[in-house]
Amino acid sequence: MNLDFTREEREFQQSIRSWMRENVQDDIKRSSALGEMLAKEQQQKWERLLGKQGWLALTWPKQYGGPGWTATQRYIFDLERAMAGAPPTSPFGVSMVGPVLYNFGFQEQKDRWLPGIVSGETLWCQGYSEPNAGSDLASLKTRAERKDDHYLVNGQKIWTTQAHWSDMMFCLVRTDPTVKQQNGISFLLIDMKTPGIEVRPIYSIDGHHHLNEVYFTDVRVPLENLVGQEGMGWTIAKFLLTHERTTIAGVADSHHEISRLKNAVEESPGFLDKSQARLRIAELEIELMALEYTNFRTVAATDEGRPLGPESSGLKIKGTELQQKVSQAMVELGGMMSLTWDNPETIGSDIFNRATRRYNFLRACTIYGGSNEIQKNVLAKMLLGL
Amino acid sequence: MNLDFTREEREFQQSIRSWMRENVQDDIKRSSALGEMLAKEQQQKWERLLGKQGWLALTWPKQYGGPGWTATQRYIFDLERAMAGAPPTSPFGVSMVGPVLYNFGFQEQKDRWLPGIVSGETLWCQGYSEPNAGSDLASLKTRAERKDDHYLVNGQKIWTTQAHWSDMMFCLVRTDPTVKQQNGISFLLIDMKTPGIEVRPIYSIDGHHHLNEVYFTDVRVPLENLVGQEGMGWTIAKFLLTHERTTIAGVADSHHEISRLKNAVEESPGFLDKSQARLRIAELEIELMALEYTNFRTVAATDEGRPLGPESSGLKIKGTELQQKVSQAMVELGGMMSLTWDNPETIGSDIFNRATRRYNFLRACTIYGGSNEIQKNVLAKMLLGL
Amino acid sequence: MEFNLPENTTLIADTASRYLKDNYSFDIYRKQIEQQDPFGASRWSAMQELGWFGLPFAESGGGFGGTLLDVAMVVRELGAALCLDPYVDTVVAPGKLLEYVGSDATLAMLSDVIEGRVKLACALYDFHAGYQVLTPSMKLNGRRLSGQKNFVPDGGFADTLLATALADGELVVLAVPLGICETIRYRALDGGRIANVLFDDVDITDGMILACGEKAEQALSRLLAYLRVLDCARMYGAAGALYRRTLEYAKTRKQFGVAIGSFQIIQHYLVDMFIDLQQLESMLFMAAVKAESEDVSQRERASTAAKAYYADKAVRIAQQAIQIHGGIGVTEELDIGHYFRLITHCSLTHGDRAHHIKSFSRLDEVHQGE
Amino acid sequence: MEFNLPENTTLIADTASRYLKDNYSFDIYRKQIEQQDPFGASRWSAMQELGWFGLPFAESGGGFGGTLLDVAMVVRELGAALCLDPYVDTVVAPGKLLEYVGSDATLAMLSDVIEGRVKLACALYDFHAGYQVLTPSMKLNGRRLSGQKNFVPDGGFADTLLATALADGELVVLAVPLGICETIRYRALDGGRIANVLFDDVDITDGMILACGEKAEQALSRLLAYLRVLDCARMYGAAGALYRRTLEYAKTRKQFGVAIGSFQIIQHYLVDMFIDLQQLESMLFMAAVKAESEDVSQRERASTAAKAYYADKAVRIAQQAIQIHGGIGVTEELDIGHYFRLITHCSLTHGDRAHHIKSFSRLDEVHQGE
Repeated sequence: MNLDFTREEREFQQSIRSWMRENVQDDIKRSSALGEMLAKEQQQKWERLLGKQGWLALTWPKQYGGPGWTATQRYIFDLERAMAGAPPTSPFGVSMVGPVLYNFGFQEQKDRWLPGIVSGETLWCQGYSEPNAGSDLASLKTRAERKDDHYLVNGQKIWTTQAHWSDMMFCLVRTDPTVKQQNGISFLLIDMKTPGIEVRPIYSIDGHHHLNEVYFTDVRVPLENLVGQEGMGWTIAKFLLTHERTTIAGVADSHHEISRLKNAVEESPGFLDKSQARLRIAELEIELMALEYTNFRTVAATDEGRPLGPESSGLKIKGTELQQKVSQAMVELGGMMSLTWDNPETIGSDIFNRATRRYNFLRACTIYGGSNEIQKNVLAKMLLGL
Repeated sequence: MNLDFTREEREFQQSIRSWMRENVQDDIKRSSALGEMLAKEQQQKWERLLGKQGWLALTWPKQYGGPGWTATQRYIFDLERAMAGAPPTSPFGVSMVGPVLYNFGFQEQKDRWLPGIVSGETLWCQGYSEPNAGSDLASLKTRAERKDDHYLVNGQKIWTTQAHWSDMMFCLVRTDPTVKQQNGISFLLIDMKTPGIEVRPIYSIDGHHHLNEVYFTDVRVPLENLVGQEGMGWTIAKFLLTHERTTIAGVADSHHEISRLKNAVEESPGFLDKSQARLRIAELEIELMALEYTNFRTVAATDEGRPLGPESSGLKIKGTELQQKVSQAMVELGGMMSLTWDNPETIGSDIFNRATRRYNFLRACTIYGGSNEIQKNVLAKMLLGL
Repeated sequence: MEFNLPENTTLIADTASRYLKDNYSFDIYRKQIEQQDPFGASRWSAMQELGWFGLPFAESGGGFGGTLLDVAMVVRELGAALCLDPYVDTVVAPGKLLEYVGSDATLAMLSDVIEGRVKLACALYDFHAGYQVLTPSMKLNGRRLSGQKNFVPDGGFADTLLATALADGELVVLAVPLGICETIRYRALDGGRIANVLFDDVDITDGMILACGEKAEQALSRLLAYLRVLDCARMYGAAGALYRRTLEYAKTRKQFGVAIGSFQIIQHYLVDMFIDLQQLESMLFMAAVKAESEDVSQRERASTAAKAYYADKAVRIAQQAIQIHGGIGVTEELDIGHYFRLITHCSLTHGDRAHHIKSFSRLDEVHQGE
Repeated sequence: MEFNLPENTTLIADTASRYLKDNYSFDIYRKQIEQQDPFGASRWSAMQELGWFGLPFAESGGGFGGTLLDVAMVVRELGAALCLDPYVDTVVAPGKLLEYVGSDATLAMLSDVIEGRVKLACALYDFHAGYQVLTPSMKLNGRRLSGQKNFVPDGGFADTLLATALADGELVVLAVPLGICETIRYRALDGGRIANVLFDDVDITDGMILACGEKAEQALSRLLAYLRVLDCARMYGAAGALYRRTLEYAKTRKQFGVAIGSFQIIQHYLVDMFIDLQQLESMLFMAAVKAESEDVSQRERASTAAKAYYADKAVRIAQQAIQIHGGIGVTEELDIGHYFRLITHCSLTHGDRAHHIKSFSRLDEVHQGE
């Protein structure tokens, strides 16, 4: 057992760190230090830069544009990325539709869509949830009727993150309403510029616009935008759930958040009971350690080609709970400084002044991607052999 | 709204306090200060003393031997009792079978059994749980077959608190196995000296003997020991669940425990981080305040003759959780001093030296009397109108 | 002991509830949080007509002699309605401070408050001193006032501040016209208006000094106990609204073909919310009754305990309300997330949980019932 | 990075597991906790034959050069088997202390330990100093030793203590024959044997002083990091056993006509236990690898974090195991309650949660991976 990085890995880490130091732009660093969301232009500029390096589609096979890194290297990259104050990349292209395409897509589909993801040119969004199909995805209703040379799509998606930024959506639609719930679902790629699509913003309680409703009225989608066969949508969706993501636990970003919190406390104007605050931070750091080393085991298992067990649900649950705890600590340790919302100038500490934005937004992290309750149900079935 | 005791109530409090000061024996005080269980003789001596005062069957109507106190007075009595270091009285006679008898019993039964309860002479135990009928009481199997002049009882009870001390047991038995689960159950009084009864001890993880298994082999119980009608057992059991108990939340005893904890910390040999320990105790005290004032509302409602709502389940849940938290704090603040089990002399602090006994035993308090999970199920049904 | 709301208090609460139902709504709230101007003249005069301006104050000073419990029930309803009208910050808080100081000058100002002739706000905090209100960082040197006040909840329209400062280490309370200070207004977490005020060597005249030394400290101590309880009242209103909405949602929202309230885990979440809400209500009543006590240790014990408890349990209820609602709970569209912000906000005003636990741990224990 | 147990370690763990399965049982445990005499000569020599006596120690000193991870896997199995044989307290702990001091004299004593010729125990604590091991309350004045040691886990049979004292403010480690002290033996929470030892102006000869000053402090610091990890290992074994038993119970125990594992609330309890157990395992591996580091800050960081985490999560697992078992879980009849006591016990040895959180909060952060 060797829990330290190897010499090669440390060298890799150094090279990534230097690169980050030189390439993460100041505006991004500033936003990150304050815990702010980036504008579309900032985010896309950053992703294109990574794309140019070949560092965007990290988990992909080399033949499709992946860097050929081990899971450990990907973890190191993510850590250095986060600690350098750079944002996580959007998962919809690189972690979701990409792997679907190279696993289930026809050659033409791969040729057409993968390069745009690898380079950061094409922005994707995920059309899964519907007003009455959130955690219970199998009951989705958005209908894709097969016509001669296209599908005619009608219906509505909701909670569509960054739909307003996106060029493309991958989407679960019902192609056959006559069969059992899961069976009639297909996986469709939709160009967001197609007539009949309306994107309406949903503002979140952090005051920002991340989410959308997307309405489809007689939207014509070419038949060749179907991935796999009709009715395979459920299989593909399940495949994605088990697809490896070294970042599911949010370890790197929690490191970054705890380091922001420490800075804020140490540089606080002084009325804080700092030794008291440090105890609370110590508890968070220790929880992060437990999460981090559990994550390492997943990473190591991936590098050794071992299959992932139920740990990954655990990582998601613990990881999101920790993100919430850290953000709550940031709000509470900020005291009154956290009361501010749109103050034009710093009052004591910028970090604390913005703390509730992230805290508010992160209430969603135990909900989306399958609520933690659903994750526990699934895990319980595995444990109990139900 | 007046949350202070009235002048009369304060005078009552003073009189109880003086009485306690003079009448709680030193050996009892000593045990109580250490958080130890009393021996049968100590416990019964204490209850007889209360009986002599007419202070045992506190909730009973005057005609049956109650003191005619208000719920507030009963609360005050309980508080002063606990703070004086005296033990709670056994609930089986005064809080359980007594009210059943004067509500459901025939005159002969009342005449025969109530005086012994009021005086503290007769000790009772409760025969409800069975090996396969714990939280799911309706599935109990102990059989009482009606013969000419007696019931023939066969079966087994378990978790029978103080059965080895008791003169009598009140017992749920199945008199009719042919009808639906709840319907065939009857409420029977059994003399523990009847041939065919075997009491076997169950030792708890506090190292003490509180609990028992009770085996019935062809035990003959006179027909006149049936309370109410055959098949009424379930109705009576449910009646008891809603029967008022001002002490269900354990407020008085938690006050006593927290004050023991404070003493232990303040008098601790010195290595404790006392300001840190005080913060933890402050949190417990604040929780106790919330519980106490919620309990006061129940007490006040009782005094005004208003019916109890779902609050009482809440009191049981919060009250038991708090007892566990206090006992855990006592163990943890004791540090190594809590490591001791049967040390013949004090090591630093007697209170800490004995802390794990109570902590261990109290793991049961969220289980017995309907586990907290069952309580929540019941409460949920009421809230959701299921 | 008697735990019922007095008839009169119930009447006040019912009236407040009806008034808000008729005159306030989530739509109005949503417009209000976007506006600089906090609210129209109509609701200001409505408040006055309802008698709220006089409610918190002794009859001898021209008020209606309402108890803290009366005021708390009004504030509870404001919280339940998500109403941002700055009743507490611009009427109750400055008015009580004036009343507690109790000089001729302050009682005269108080009657202006009751008549609605002035718009005041309390400026008690700055980010250096934090919750340590007795040692503000602003300094009064002779007649020159220098420093800043932050987190001043002036509702966006106060004209005079009741501000604290230290003069030779002694606490003073001053009434300073906002016109002579540099003021930056912005939105607070709960959507209300809040200000930073810079005092750049401002000239102080005799009349501006309202109280100093022990008198000022005592008034402030009493005020804070009072305000902590109102924080709790507002949170209670919001937490109750969240509980009712969440219970209703659990009954009607379907997933996997059944109401989500049929899942045991959701049931237990709801039960936990219900039980905590019960205890929160008890704490509110307790604190409202005791925080007006003449006995400082009773005041402190009750109000710090209540606030610490609320900052834990009301916050938890708000978090669970969102979790049970799922995605819809984190949107601006629905009131759930706004109640959530309100509760977070109130958990941080006039002392947060850590602050109050610490204060409480330093109080001497008073044996209950003595 | 490589997270597999080395083949050799797996072999050691498997052997330990098999040995305990064949030679230990809940029945033996129950007899053992009632006896003054801790265990027969047969299991003592079995330990030696298994190579456990030499395992923790460097080959240069006559040991088998096992890592802390190797030893932790043995201790994990002891915990899982609820085995009270005092391997850690009478072999590992004193042996490592002798090794860490590393003088000719202590290495000679160590070889006696490895050969099973002496029975030692460490006496590091007294109730005055608590977890502050560097400042024991016992004093060495010239050649006279006065004071007491408490919580000495001597397994009921040690003949010599490695005890700490202060001589003119300087830490000393002494080897004192128990024969010259007043000793009171009793049972500890986990059922093991523990002692109070009174040193009433005891004569100390030259040979008894093993180390002093910085040397003693360093040896103690290394020892404690090592022992914290073994506390975790023992708790992990117990928590794992509790989880497996509880899962099995949930599958088979019926209530209301169905297995209790079919209730969603029980399912979520089990999932929480499972997830925490995963994280506990990661922490154990992490701490076992890092707590032998030459770098004191790595050692302290890893071992204090692990112990603090265990004192929270392993304790919680033990509590939930009882809750799910219901009444049967709090009886002496079933092993559940005994594992519960074992875990509580280990959460308090060599620093409790509060102590370690505080220590951790005072360490400088080491950026992961550097």
